[in-house]
Amino acid sequence: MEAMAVPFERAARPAGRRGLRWLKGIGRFAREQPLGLASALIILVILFAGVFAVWVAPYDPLATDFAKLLLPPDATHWAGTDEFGRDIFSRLVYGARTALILGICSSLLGGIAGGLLGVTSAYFGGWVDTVLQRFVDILLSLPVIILALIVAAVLGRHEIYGIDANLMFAVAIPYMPKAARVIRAAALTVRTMPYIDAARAAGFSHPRIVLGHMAPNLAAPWLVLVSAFTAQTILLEAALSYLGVGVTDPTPSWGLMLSGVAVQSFSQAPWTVIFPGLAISLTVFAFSLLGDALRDTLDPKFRH
Amino acid sequence: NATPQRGGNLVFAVSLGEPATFDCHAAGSLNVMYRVAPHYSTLLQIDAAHYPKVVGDLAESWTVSPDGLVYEFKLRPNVKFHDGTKLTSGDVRASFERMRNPPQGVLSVRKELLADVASIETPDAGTVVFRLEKPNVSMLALLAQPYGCIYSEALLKSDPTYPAKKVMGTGPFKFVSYTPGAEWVGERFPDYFRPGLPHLDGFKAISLTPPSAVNALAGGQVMVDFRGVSPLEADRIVSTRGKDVQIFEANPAISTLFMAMINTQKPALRDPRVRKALALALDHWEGSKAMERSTTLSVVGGLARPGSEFARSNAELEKLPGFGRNVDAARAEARRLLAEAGQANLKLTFLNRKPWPFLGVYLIDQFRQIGVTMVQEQVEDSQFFARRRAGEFDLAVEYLPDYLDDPTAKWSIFVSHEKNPANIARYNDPKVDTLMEEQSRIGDPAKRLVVIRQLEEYILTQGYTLPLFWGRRTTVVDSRLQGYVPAPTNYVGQDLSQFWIKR
Amino acid sequence: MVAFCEAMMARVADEPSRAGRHTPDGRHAPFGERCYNGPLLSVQGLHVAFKTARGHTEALTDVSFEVDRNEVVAVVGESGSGKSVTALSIMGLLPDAGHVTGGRINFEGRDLLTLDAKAMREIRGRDIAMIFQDPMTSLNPILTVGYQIAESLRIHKGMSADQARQRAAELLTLVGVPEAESRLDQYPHQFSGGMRQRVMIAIGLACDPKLIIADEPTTALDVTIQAQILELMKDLSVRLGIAMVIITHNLGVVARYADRVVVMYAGRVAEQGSAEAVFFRPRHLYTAGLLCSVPRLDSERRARLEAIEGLPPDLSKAQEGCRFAPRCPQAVAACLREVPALRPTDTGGLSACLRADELADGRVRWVGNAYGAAQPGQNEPAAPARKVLVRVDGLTRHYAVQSSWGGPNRTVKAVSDVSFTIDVGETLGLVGESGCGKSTVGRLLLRLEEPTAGRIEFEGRDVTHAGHGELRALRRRFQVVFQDPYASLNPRKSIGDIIAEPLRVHRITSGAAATRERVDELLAQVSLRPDLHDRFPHQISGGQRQRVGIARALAMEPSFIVCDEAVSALDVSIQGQIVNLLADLQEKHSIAYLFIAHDLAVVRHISTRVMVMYLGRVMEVASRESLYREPLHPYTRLLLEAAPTPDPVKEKQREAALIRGELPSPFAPPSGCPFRTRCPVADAECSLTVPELREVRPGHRVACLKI
Amino acid sequence: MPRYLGAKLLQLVLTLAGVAALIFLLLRVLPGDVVEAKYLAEGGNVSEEVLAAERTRLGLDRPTHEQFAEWMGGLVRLELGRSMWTGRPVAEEISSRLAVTMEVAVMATVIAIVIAVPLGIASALAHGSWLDQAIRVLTVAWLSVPAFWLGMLVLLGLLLVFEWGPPIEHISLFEDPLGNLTQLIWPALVVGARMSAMIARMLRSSLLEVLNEDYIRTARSKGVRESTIVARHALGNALLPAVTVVGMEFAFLLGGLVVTEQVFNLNGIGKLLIQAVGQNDFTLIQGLVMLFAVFFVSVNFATDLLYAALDPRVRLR
Ligand SMILES: Nc1ncnc2c1ncn2[C@@H]1O[C@H](COP(=O)(O)OP(=O)(O)OP(=O)(O)O)[C@@H](O)[C@H]1O
Ligand SMILES: Nc1ncnc2c1ncn2[C@@H]1O[C@H](COP(=O)(O)OP(=O)(O)OP(=O)(O)O)[C@@H](O)[C@H]1O
Ligand SMILES: [Mg+2]
Ligand SMILES: [Mg+2]
Repeated sequence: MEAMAVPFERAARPAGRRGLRWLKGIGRFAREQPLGLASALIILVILFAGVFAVWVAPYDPLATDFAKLLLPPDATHWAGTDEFGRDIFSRLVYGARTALILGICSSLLGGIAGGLLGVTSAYFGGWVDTVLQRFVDILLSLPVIILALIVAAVLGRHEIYGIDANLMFAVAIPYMPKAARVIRAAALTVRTMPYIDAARAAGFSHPRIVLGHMAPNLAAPWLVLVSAFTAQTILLEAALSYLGVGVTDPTPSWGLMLSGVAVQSFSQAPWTVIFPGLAISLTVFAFSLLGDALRDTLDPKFRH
Repeated sequence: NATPQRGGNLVFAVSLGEPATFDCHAAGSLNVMYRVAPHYSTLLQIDAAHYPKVVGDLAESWTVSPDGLVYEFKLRPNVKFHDGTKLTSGDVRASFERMRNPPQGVLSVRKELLADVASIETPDAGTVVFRLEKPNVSMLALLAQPYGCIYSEALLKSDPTYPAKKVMGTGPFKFVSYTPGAEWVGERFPDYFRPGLPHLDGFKAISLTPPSAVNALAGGQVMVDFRGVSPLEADRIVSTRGKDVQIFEANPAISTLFMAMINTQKPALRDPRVRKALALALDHWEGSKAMERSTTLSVVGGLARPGSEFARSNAELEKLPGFGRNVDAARAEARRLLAEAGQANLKLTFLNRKPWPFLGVYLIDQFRQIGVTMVQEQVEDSQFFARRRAGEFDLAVEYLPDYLDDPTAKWSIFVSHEKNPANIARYNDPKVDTLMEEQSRIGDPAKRLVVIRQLEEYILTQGYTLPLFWGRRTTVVDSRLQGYVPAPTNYVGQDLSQFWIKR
Repeated sequence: MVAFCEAMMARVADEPSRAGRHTPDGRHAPFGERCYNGPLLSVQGLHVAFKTARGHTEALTDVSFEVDRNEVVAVVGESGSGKSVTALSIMGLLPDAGHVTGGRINFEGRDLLTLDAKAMREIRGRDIAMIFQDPMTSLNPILTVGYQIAESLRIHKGMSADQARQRAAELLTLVGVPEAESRLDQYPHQFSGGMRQRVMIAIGLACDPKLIIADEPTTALDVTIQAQILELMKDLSVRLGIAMVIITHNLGVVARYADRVVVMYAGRVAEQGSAEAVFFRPRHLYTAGLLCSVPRLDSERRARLEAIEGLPPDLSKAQEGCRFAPRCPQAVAACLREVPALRPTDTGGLSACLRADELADGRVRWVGNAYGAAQPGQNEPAAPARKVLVRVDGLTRHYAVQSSWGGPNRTVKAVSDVSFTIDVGETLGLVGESGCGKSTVGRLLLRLEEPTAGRIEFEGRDVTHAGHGELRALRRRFQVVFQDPYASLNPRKSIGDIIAEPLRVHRITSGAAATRERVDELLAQVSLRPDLHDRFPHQISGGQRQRVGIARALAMEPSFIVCDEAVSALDVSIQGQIVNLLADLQEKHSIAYLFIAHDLAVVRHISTRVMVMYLGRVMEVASRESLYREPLHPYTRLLLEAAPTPDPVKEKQREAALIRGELPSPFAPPSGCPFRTRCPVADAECSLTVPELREVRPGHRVACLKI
Repeated sequence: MPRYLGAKLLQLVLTLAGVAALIFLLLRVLPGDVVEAKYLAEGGNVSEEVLAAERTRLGLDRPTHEQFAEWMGGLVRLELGRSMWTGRPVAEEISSRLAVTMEVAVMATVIAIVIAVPLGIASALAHGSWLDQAIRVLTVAWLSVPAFWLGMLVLLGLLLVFEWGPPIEHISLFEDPLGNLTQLIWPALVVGARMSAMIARMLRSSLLEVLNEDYIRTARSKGVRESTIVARHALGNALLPAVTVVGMEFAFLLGGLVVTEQVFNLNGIGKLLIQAVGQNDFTLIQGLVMLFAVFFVSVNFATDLLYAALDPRVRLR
């Protein structure tokens, strides 16, 4: 149904510059996907908070104040204080940074590695495909959390700029096979498209075809995938932190804020538990909705 | 206090994980002791109510020769094993021999404690004689170690590893069943040698995660978790159970010290000025307030347990680096020392185990205030110990849990690294070694105390370690449960024979 | 589960306008008028609009026509002209985005647009049945064929399961499915495409409907199967007295089967009338142009195809004047101003052309395309420079196909022992039914596939196993143009990039400016304006895309181009433009083509020699004249006869020459001659030996034992 | 068919062998082992020789390839070895805990299906309406809540509001089904609700896709009632991909319960894994990972078979 509407209607329109096209695309997205727009805005706000945490957060997230332990929310501490007298709101703001850096980096890492694996697998086929697929099978036969848990536990901690690089790997590795699966399936379709044959017939090199011709056409499923991964990572990080293999205190992390002492102080200090939980839920919610909206916009046929 | 009533089952939580073995000789872990202790007797024991007084368990009476080399114990008559056989001195000797010189395939993790024993003799079925090579002021306490379970000689003969798999002793309770991850069940041993004991019909130790143990206490599903809870958790339990629970506090501290050991092999930390600066950064007194609410570690003290015979008064303590009340001055001094040492921008890591993230939080916060940045690395146990031993850290957590306050065993980790690889600060300091040796040989407690104080002060001024906090034990006990004594260690009084349930 | 669905649906069903039928007056037609004498179906002033992301699209504007009892009416028109929307509006099955915004659809006197959902359901399937284009997707894959046929019987006739089953078997037999009884329990995937379409027809016939609407019922099928299906439908409609609306864009089909023709253009009816009238005396310039641009088998081959230049209008924009005017070579000022109404013509039909009268008088007629009318025979290959460019020997390609569930791995012999040559500057046409291996031959030549056996020579050099470097050099010499104009251009690259990339990669031009210049030159060569440079493929039309594809191929200055169904997906009017372009380029650059197609007429138009394939083997190769005038192989003959020509008189007199049966499975091709199972002259001998390709006449080679 | 099964099984075995190798190597990447965790954790002062002796006893001092060969050899004989922590056979450690996990997994799946199917159908049929939007947003929202947080809130809620907590001692399903239910229904609800959101979303999108298929139009053109169209024509086709999702989710659940078991203190294999990881009990971790992998591939295999049974297009020959 979509196919028939396309050809002539757009033919008459002047192309416009690239930037303009983007703007128009965003405008269209906003009109067609109000929920997507809302979620994008939420993400922007969180992103803003994370990036400019230094200015947004009223307090230093690490600063303890032993005179102000477990204070309920008030005008000075909007979300109360925790068991060390640290300002919870500030920790939430900085926690956004942790969540987003970890979420985005590990999703990108897993998405890129898996995507390359998938597209290579699909493009070359044959034994390359067989070997890579078996490898993917192996990784895929373990639940994400199990794999992440074991990898995180095995690798231990290695912080770079306040972000645990090993944790990033631990989360990215389980995503790799998933991305490889989805991208391979999509790439198999793209692979049979005549324009790929045309590129081969034009004598282009394999890397040029894979990266220059196939990859851009896989951007839609890939973006959707990565936004879903980002949502999942935030949940996964929380779960891993809860299990004790995630982020390490005192790095502000939403997941961490939900484990340990906070759990036990629920009835006395519910704010220590409620706010981080809400922060996680809201962010994950926004990323998931955005993923949905992207999928609907970029490629209505792409569902998995 | 009413008269004890017979009957009832004690259901308690064990929130420490699963036992690796059932053998007391091979393990000192509380997760073993809480489950296994009710099934065994020891030769001597430490009276929980009058800690650290040593009383007899299987031994009815004993004499020590004036030169301190011969210890003779008279055993109680009519002690029976759970399999019905009678306990003789042979069983006691076999058990201690097993600890001292474990046969092939048997592990004894504390055989060093009995290093001074030359031989064990059994002149008759009711007498055991320990001959020492040299006198040891702590010998009785060592023989009272709660891990010194007495096993059946006959069974050991057929299988020296039986205690690892099977529970059979002379304790007040007979072993019934163990479901890994779920519960450990014991029942009253009717032929227990103390008449009328135990009061309980049996006990059930339920395996719970720490948060669910608190939930279970709050829900009245367990009567006690001996390990204790934080005051915050106690509040939560009280808020749902009210008068149905009683709170016990072991005062002022239990015999567990948490420290941050400083790796003296790291270039930056080789400089005593830097180490001293780190010590000066700490404000124990304020920190204690934060720890007090939400953790079980909050008592300020030096290397000796506050409240013990070896501890110094607060006034004396305040003279040691890091314990002063004028924190601002101390920190200014710390910054000066750092600058002097050329380490104004010091960056450190703190290697920590899983359960105590707050120690890192505290340390990092304190160091920040003198311009030292630190990150905490919390890793799984095996990595923790491997890295700690390999010296792959700047600061690492060290802890001294024990049933005793006596420094001889407890401070052995401060002996030079080349003598004791367990010294993770990795320094070699003859002065520490000499003082350690010296204090263990002085019979006069007062004189000994002087040396001990000197040793403590020396270690702390050298900045080999930063004592953090001593453990506190807040135990929530169901009001119906009687006979609980909040001893200043987690290890003693765990045979459950004194407990009874009020109906 | 079912109960839940019913509850859910009760809500939906209560809304009377499930299909968006908003009648202007909202009045209900009186129920069941018995003695109704008017036309069976009458569509009056139908307007349909679609809500899309970019506003409203008027898909149908003022569409009116009638269908009488027992009559076969064909609706023809280019893609997007509103044929399917008309059909769906009648059935009340418009998609959610579509709305009838005006008009009436009377069926036996009742206005279908005013009926409620329940009444409409009763009409659907019982009185009006519909057959859809794609038999592969129109049957439910998880329900048995028997169930799907019996379903309407049980709904509308209240039959019991047994009765319905029995009747379903009868129906299957009626539509020519052998062993009907046993096939009732099979699933659609166990049927071939043609058989599925027969099942669809059986479903349509189930309740003896008064009208069948068939939307391109054979477009997805092969010529041979198409003929079978159409014959069947025609036959049944006559025998059972059912009126039919056949929607198609194949004028040959129209000529053969339709009594009356409705020509649509851009959502409006352009012309309607009897088949003879429309074909021989078109009274609309669009119809005239359309008829001219169809390549035909029955008349002299012209050097150039007529083509209607330009593109159909964008229906989401407001339309003024005659919608065809911008493309009409005879448009006058009035045409651009005035919306022409449908008026009666001298031929008894209706036309919406302002110049219909002048057409009738012969004062205006369709005049050729922008290239100017070429003289017949002008560019016949004069004295062919017989220099072999490509030589193929015993080319074979087998595919191992892994069966997903059960069964051993099987081999598809896609191409077996194919040998031919292509001379410099000539066009070899390659025809055959779907799946016979045409594309595979092309791909093997391009070295996009590795041959299982055989040898490919290019300019005298063996390139069968050319290595990486050699292949890279070779790629510049042979190129490809693909069928699907939507899929053959990378949607993420601009037109300029698409053409420039090979230039850059092969360092044909150096520097951005030179490249840009060359790209513009190439665009000009394929008659595209340079301002398309920055557009993306989705922003241009199908025909333009195909030109870009050709420009991309030309960029390498090849001496040989494989055109794999290069015009099959295009509308007739656009098809002519592309074919002409290809011919011009060949003349200018003396490029050789392998022109793959299944439309025999197009192949005849463009090729110097033609090769016919069947099940991976070459059946016949000959020069164009020789092959079309005197086909020797029984398969070629049947193929040529099965293709209907746009001439109602000839077609209606012609005896149907049907190829029996279906294409055998490529997994298990018949022994001996692959065609023997469907061949009218085959005998026992044919099953024993695979016939050699023999030269029967000079330059005319045939693989048949019976010649 | 047998040939296909053979090939498929061979592939499964290969995958499992790969998992075995992967996990074995992974666990030996960094130094440290169970012995240190076992004897040093209580802060004791255990001598090096004691540790060395224990390593020898557990075979940890042998070259890695020998250990690997031994373990793989054991796998071939279907032996998982003994837990390095407790010394009990790994199979025994696992089997005593498997029932709880399986029970929760099955209960959660059933709950998920019961919730998801009507939700998904309603959402698809009311496509574009406020109901659809609400279901869409709700399911996404539901998937965004961390499961352990929800579990925590549920537990604390029960405690604070009803002053009641689920039983902490395991109650056997066979001895006291009701008691068993009161214990396991909470984790099953938390997990099942989450899973239901996943399935509902899947079902919605596949049903929407199916409702756009040509054969649905065919059915409409026959005059079939909308309810019948959904129930007979669309649902069957839409459920096929959902079967795969359910299978996949169920297969992952065995391991996915890790967090939930921790929250609800269930003595299942998830909790066992956390414990094993904390103790570096190599053999136990390996055994558990193999269990997850075997379970996953066999459930997937079963799903494939089920799919084949349901979809006539891939029916077994
Ligand atoms: N679902 C839809 N949404 C929007 N526009 C539509 C939809 N369906 C059809 N149209 C519009 O209606 C017009 C007529 O479409 P229709 O399908 O009737 O063409 P057609 O003549 O059947 O073409 P074809 O030969 O390609 O089948 C087209 O211009 C198309 O843009
Ligand atoms: N990659 C492949 N793997 C397996 N079989 C294939 C493959 N490509 C083609 N085939 C099979 O080879 C046969 C010939 O295919 P080919 O595409 O050459 O046919 P065609 O004549 O071009 O058909 P069409 O007219 O439909 O394009 C078909 O039966 C097809 O199913
Ligand atoms: Mg159509
Ligand atoms: Mg083809």
